Amino acid sequence: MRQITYREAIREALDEELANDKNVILMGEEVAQYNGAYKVTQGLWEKWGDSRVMDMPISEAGFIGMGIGASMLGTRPVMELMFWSFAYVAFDQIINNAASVRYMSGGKINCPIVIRGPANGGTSVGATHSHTPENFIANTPGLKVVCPATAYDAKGLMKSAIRDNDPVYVMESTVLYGELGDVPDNADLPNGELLIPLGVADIKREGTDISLIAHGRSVIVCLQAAEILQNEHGISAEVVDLRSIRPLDEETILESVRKTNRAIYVEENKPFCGVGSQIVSMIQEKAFDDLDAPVLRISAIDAPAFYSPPVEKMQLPYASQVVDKVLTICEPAYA
Amino acid sequence: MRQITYREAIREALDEELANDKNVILMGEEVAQYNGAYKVTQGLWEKWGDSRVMDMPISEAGFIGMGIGASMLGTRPVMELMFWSFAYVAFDQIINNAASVRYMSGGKINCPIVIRGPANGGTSVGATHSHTPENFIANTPGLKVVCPATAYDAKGLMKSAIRDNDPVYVMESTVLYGELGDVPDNADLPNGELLIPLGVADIKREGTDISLIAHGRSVIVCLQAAEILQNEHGISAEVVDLRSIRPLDEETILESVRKTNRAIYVEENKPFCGVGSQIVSMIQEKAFDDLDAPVLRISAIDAPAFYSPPVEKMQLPYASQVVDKVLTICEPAYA
Amino acid sequence: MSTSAKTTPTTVTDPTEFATYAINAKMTTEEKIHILAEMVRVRRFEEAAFEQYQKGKMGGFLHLYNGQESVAIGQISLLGQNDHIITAYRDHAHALGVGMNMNECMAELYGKITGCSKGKGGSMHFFDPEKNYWGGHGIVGGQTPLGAGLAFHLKINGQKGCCLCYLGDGAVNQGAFHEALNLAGLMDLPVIYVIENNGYSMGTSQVRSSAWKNCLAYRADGYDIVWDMINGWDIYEVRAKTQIAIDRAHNESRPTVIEVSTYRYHGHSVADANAKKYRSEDEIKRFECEFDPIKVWRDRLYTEGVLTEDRYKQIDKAAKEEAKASVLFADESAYPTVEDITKDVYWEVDNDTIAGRTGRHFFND
Amino acid sequence: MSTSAKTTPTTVTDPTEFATYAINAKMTTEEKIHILAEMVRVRRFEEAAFEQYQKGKMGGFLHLYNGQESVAIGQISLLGQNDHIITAYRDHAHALGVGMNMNECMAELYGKITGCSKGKGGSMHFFDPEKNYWGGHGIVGGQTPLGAGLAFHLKINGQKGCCLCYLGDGAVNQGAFHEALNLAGLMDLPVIYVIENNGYSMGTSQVRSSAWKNCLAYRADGYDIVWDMINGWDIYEVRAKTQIAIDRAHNESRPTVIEVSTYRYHGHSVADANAKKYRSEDEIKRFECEFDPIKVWRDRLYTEGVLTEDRYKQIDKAAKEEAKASVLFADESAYPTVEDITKDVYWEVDNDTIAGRTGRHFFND
Ligand SMILES: Cc1ncc(C[n+]2csc(CCOP(=O)(O)OP(=O)(O)O)c2C)c(N)n1
Ligand SMILES: Cc1ncc(C[n+]2csc(CCOP(=O)(O)OP(=O)(O)O)c2C)c(N)n1
Ligand SMILES: [Mg+2]
Ligand SMILES: [Mg+2]
Repeated sequence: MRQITYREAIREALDEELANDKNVILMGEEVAQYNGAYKVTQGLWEKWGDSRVMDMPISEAGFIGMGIGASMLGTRPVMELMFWSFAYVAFDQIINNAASVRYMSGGKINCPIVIRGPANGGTSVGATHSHTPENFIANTPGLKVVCPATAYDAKGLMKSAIRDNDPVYVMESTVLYGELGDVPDNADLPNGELLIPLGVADIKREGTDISLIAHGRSVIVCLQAAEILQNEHGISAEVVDLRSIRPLDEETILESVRKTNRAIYVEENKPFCGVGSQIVSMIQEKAFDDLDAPVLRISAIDAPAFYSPPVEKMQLPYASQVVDKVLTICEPAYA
Repeated sequence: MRQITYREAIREALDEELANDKNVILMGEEVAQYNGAYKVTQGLWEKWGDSRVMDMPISEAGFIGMGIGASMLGTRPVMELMFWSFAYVAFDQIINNAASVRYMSGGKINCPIVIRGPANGGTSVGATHSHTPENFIANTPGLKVVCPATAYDAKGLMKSAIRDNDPVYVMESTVLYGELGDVPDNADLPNGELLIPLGVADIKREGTDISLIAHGRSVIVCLQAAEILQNEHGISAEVVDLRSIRPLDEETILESVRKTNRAIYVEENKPFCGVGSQIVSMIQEKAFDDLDAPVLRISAIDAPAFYSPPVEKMQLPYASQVVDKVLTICEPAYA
Repeated sequence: MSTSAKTTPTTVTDPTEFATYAINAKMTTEEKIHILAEMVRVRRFEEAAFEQYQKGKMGGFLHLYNGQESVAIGQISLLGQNDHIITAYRDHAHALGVGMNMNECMAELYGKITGCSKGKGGSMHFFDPEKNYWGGHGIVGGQTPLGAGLAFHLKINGQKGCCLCYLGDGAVNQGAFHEALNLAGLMDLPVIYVIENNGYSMGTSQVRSSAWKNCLAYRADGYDIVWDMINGWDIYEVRAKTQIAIDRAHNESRPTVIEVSTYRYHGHSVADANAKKYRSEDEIKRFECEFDPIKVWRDRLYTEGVLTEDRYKQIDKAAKEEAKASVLFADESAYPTVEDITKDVYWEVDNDTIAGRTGRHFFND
Repeated sequence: MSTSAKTTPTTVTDPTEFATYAINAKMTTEEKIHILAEMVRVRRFEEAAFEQYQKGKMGGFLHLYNGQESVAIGQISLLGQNDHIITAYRDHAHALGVGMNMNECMAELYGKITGCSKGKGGSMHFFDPEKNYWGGHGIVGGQTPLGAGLAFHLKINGQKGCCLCYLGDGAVNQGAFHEALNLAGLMDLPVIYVIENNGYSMGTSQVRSSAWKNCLAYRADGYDIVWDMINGWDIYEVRAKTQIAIDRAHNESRPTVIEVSTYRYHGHSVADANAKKYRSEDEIKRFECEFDPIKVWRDRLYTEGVLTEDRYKQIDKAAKEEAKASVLFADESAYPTVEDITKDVYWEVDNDTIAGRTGRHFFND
């Protein structure tokens, strides 16, 4: 299959949706003439022009609020946050206006917006620039949140997010932007395009002994760990990628756990009330009798993000850490 | 013992700490001349004057950021958010500056601030005014969060919060402000004052059959439920009040669960990644073999806060709901 | 106008002069009387709401508009098909002004399912998008970027229209407003920010909450946005000066910031126990006597000879009856049910689409 | 000054005139040379950092100050014991200017434990509170309320001092800045906001990011705050006009907003691949040739006859050596360890107090 980067996959999704619906516009800091701080939107301003791809001043509350307001009349803005960390200066617009306006109007208004951008650590940009607010967003009824881990998912989920009539917040990863992945040509697809529904998890690797459940870049870490577990310990790990955190595919998670009877959640989120806490608490409630061991978690080490490159690497989940954790609850086939 | 309201208890704490340390100042919208939107600060401006109790414009990011800046030089601002819901317009200051400045400076700076105000639903003020962000705050390393459920705790925790050298965010409840509780006169206390350390949970009622764990007003709901469970079903429920969410007293929680072997978390937080999810996931991990049933949760019904008074009451945890949930995992002694 | 503010009107405000502006000169008698009737409707609605609130029929807050009627009603009288409005939580007058009926508004205050927001919004959150009314917003200043967004939609779709976005004198100190001003100035948005300056944000007078020069609207100057001041009690002035801003929006796609001097008689909300503490009884009286917008307009129509006392009584009676009927309607309406709680959260779920049925959207249990 | 901005200086900027201002007239030769030396130190440090960054010795961003040296160095030369400074992420010059040594700064860029923030902050987060330097802040505009807070502390403690709070031309569009301006104006805070206008926020020129009249600093007028513009490449002008603001802060406890025209030679950060796309090579060259602050000042000191070429070479050599030594120091320093991750989060934990030992503070496992 054709291979493109995660970055290109998102760009294709944006480009196709700009073509698909004239109400779709892209907005954000440096997304147009500069081609995007992380080059996700490269070439789109040139192709679509000022009326569809717009640079914004450094006023996240202002332009996101503006996008929300415009969406109430039918515009479908796809708004880039250069980093999701900057969401906090716009948090009232993001958490209050976008999430509540439909509800408080008794369903008279809807808010078909997308906010997208990277939400990850691991690039040594320090505490204020390394937030992963997927748990805050997913806590908020009215919002949807999606965290693609591969180019394929990034494209398919982004397109669905843009077509969705509710606010969908897509959290990407600067660490993944350059990663290649299989993404079919539209010509090779039965429907001529790649759409992945929100709310469907994906088994990224099948296994029988333990479920490694994750979202975002941690999925990649789990896949690496699964490889080591298989090769070095004879443990067959299943890797479940949530892809979409809200809506959530609980069934796929539970099915996996019912099969493996053991699970670990892996995430870059901070531990206290991170996404993992929700998934773990759900699993123990709904698969209590299927569990042979407590469901464990690996999250970022619980401190603001460390700048120092080699130390920050250790602050976030890594494969051998996952392997070690698995070994605390799984019998290795060979040791 | 002397009975005062939760509101008065907080006021006493503020008053005593204003007396105790001249660096302590109160800031907020309407806290001075108006006596506070909820009258918590009544009389304090009259007593302490403009230099200690200060009204602020409707600029939460501005004045909270100002308080953080002043705290770096040694001022100890106690800042009122008229509602914690308004934290979102100041979220960058609250989550980034206050939580990270110590870390990013390698420990050279500290930030001894308190932000306090009500964080609760149940008063029919609609979705934008009914947020309970204790999970967001507790997710954030560098911050501390406290949710008192009684007048006694409110006073003792508030005083400790103000003396603490880290940012402590105190979440009160407008519903509890008028509730009376036993609060000793300082004269009757061995040390002459009431200080409750952060990070110590409180068994509000002892029991043997199930642990009802909660924070904030839900503690009161659990106490009501425990009474019904005892009287009508012969079930002895232990009620564990976290009081402080971060730092957290895990030992007291685990001890209770090891005794009762069953637990339910009750909270006004929304369910997805609410505080309950963290506690439940912690319990199943650390007391896995002690559990006779999955640890369950009761949270607010998962939607923005409903305005309509009678409906909103049903959106938040209530005693009979807790009772019903308990009965799904406990055998009643008599039915 | 408010005693506590240093503001002075920018122009000599001779009402007879404003009466000669085209937009006013061409008014028919019925149009003039309609404006009066609308103001009276608002007043009677608020009074009825106040009464029922005192009886415990409502929850939460109730922010009344009494004293400010000429602002919303005068301005709304100018709006056309592509003109939109959005405001803060003191939103009943704007709702009634755009043509919402008292029943749905009163029922909303009661939290009934027949309310304009199905009981989900309450006093602060009235909406009627079909009438170009986008709420009713509770977070101070939070609606100001939304207003820019409504204007932005008009602009990028080539519609000749504008958005009137209201905010209070206290709200000017929210950062979001300034971000919105910069966007409006930079992107040439047809938005009109109307600062309803009633002299106080809760218990805080303008001098205690804001630093300013000339007036609050003058902050717009820093963004190269045209600004103006209006004596809000005078319908002719409100209409004349607002029309200039509307024309600017329609014809030049340029924003305006208008500061309207006005006054609220009630406390910040009905529960404001201090309503008479932070300002004198005299001050309130003076406004009620000299600047009550309904009286001022009624008397002008008397003077102009287009209104009779009988007609006024009729108008007043009709408004009272409409208000009374709305109380009855609200009293008799049903409350929403627990099942309604998870409706109106997600469009896709409400519309039972495939997306709405895929994955879990709600997380209790 | 920047070609893309409509701004024009507020006064005729005859440098000889600014030289006669008391604060400049009384400068000793050594003081003048010290300023030059500091600017050269900054330039050489940035160059060394750039070189090491290219070699992959650092992570994340590196925002260089080349071209802007006269702003931080000129202003810091005026500060006394109770004067504080705080800035954004382009913070190396301010750090060196207050007297931090290159070793701790370079080591911080490397993420070494010997760095000024123990490797936790990186390029954007230098701090030295003992030298009244409060960072180094990465969120655009986020430092502006903190700056008001430093000034607020001085004020309520009766200390005669001020806070210089820096921000960029793009940062003026963050709401927090406006909230801070209102607080500063309302509460009479001795804070000086210095807009370092280098014409661009990343790839966006001033005309594309801001709506304004006269200049960006003029927005202060709406808050009744005195504002001024400075040609930033001229040390005499920087000092003369900044001193007026400092005096205002010290003597009247009133804020000032100063806009300084300046220019950055490098891209937004070192990783800015477009650095030469959104502005012409010619534009960059012109600034380097005509307005380079080091050259301008050096040549002035030549003209004044207080500096010899030899002395300049000596200064330059010393700066280069200091920079080189700092690279060595950073290279040889150790990285922090995993155990360091949970240090410096809570004061109470770090100081092993009872509060720090009560309850769980960290939640892995
Ligand atoms: C961000 C935020 N902060 C505080 C409040 C509480 N609050 C509601 S209304 C109000 C006063 C607003 O005054 P003003 O803008 O003058 O409008 P008015 O009430 O006079 O119409 C305050 C402080 C809020 N709703 N939102
Ligand atoms: C709230 C926020 N939004 C966006 C960014 C990303 N960002 C960092 S610097 C910058 C440009 C700032 O330009 P300016 O204020 O002119 O300062 P300069 O870089 O020119 O010194 C942007 C957009 C950020 N750090 N914080
Ligand atoms: Mg007001
Ligand atoms: Mg700049």
